Amino acid sequence: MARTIRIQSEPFDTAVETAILTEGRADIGAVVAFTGLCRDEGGRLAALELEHYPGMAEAEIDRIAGQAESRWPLLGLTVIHRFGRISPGEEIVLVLAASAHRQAAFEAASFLMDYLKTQAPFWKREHLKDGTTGAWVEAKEADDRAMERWA
Amino acid sequence: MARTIRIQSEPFDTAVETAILTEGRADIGAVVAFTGLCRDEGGRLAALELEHYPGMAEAEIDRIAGQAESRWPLLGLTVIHRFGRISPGEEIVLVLAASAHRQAAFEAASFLMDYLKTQAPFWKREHLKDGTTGAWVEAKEADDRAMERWA
Amino acid sequence: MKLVYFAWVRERVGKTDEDVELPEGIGTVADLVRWLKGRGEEYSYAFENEGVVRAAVDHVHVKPEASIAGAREIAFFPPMTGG
Amino acid sequence: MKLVYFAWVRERVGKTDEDVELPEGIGTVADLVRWLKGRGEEYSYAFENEGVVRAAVDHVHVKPEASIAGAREIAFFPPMTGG
Repeated sequence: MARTIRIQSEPFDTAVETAILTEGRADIGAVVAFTGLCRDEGGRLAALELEHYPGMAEAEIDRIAGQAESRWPLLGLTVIHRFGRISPGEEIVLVLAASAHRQAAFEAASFLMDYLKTQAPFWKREHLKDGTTGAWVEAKEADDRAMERWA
Repeated sequence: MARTIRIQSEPFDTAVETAILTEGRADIGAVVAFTGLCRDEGGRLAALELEHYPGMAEAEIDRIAGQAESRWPLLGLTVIHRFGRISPGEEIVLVLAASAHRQAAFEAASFLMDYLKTQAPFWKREHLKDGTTGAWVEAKEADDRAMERWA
Repeated sequence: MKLVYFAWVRERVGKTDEDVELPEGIGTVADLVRWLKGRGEEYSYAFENEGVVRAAVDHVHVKPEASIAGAREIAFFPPMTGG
Repeated sequence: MKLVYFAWVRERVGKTDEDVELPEGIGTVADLVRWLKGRGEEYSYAFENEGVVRAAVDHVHVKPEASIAGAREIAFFPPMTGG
């Protein structure tokens, strides 16, 4: 199965990544693309800064991707997670899941996002519009609960 | 809320549709894009032909979109459904759901697909590789059950 | 009143649409189907299993017991297979 | 043994990483945290709420009771907020 995992500071191109996953194939019936974007939190934020643990981030996402592949009949999986300074409106994360049928693609993409939120070694901190450095974003209990759905 | 609904024979460009939905905004944190593609069913199919009920197709999808907007806090919704002859590997349907958070975007896109499958007036027939016209695709009980999840 | 047909219902009836003058006493979709089935083999074939064919009155899905009073366009079609 | 720190754990400790020589008897992640807290205020501040700080041994998430025998790199960080 085509599995692509990348951690990068540069933006990604969802159309290119989707084409790589589907080109020349006629067995894929469903592709779910999840894109996570940086919000400005009502005008409060100038940027989010994403710190990550190089090496472990790739290993952990690879492990989560392997779990998704063993749970659903996937035909392709792409996870790209950015790090560094990201402005409101910019993309942070992309998950692509391809399958013959929609249910597997939807569930795998949702599962991957819940795990990325709570298990992948990334940390966000806020940079405020007034030029100051804001707080580290706190982990949300709702994200832990979302992950527990899959246990 | 930005709501786009189109029934067309031409292909669509997911990147363009996504840009229209998100451009210049900083309140969207999650975009889920579902793409449904024509499969060749193990090499058996030359094409799918999609017949639709003009007028009702738009009205019904608009009604379903309205339901999705009242159930989830969406910031944008796009549904494009093609008709006519579609070859394996080509796109049939696109659903884009944008929201501040991922759960609403995932659920709304999944809901819309379940409803499109069972409630939107489209009918698929197979064209076989041997040049003959195959059968009309039969509705699946699994799709009805998937829709009942949302009742 | 305009009747429209789709997919294999259209193929069995042998036309995409038609205008009909209904006799007195046809009040519901079920009444209309019963009347159509008396018009010829192509109709009795199309509606041979009444539980399968779906109907819409003026672009809205309806049940067999729905009234057709005042309807402009009534459509008959198989279960949908879009998406 | 290499220790690495991320996010506010890194800021509180005041360094991104360091190499340490552990004394005898440090067998688990919890032992290591206890030993670090004795090394200075910056460590006791970083680990003031031990239930919050997460650990990974050689890139794998572990619990406090996990063994650190043979580990090359041990990381400490706050709960993850990726995605």
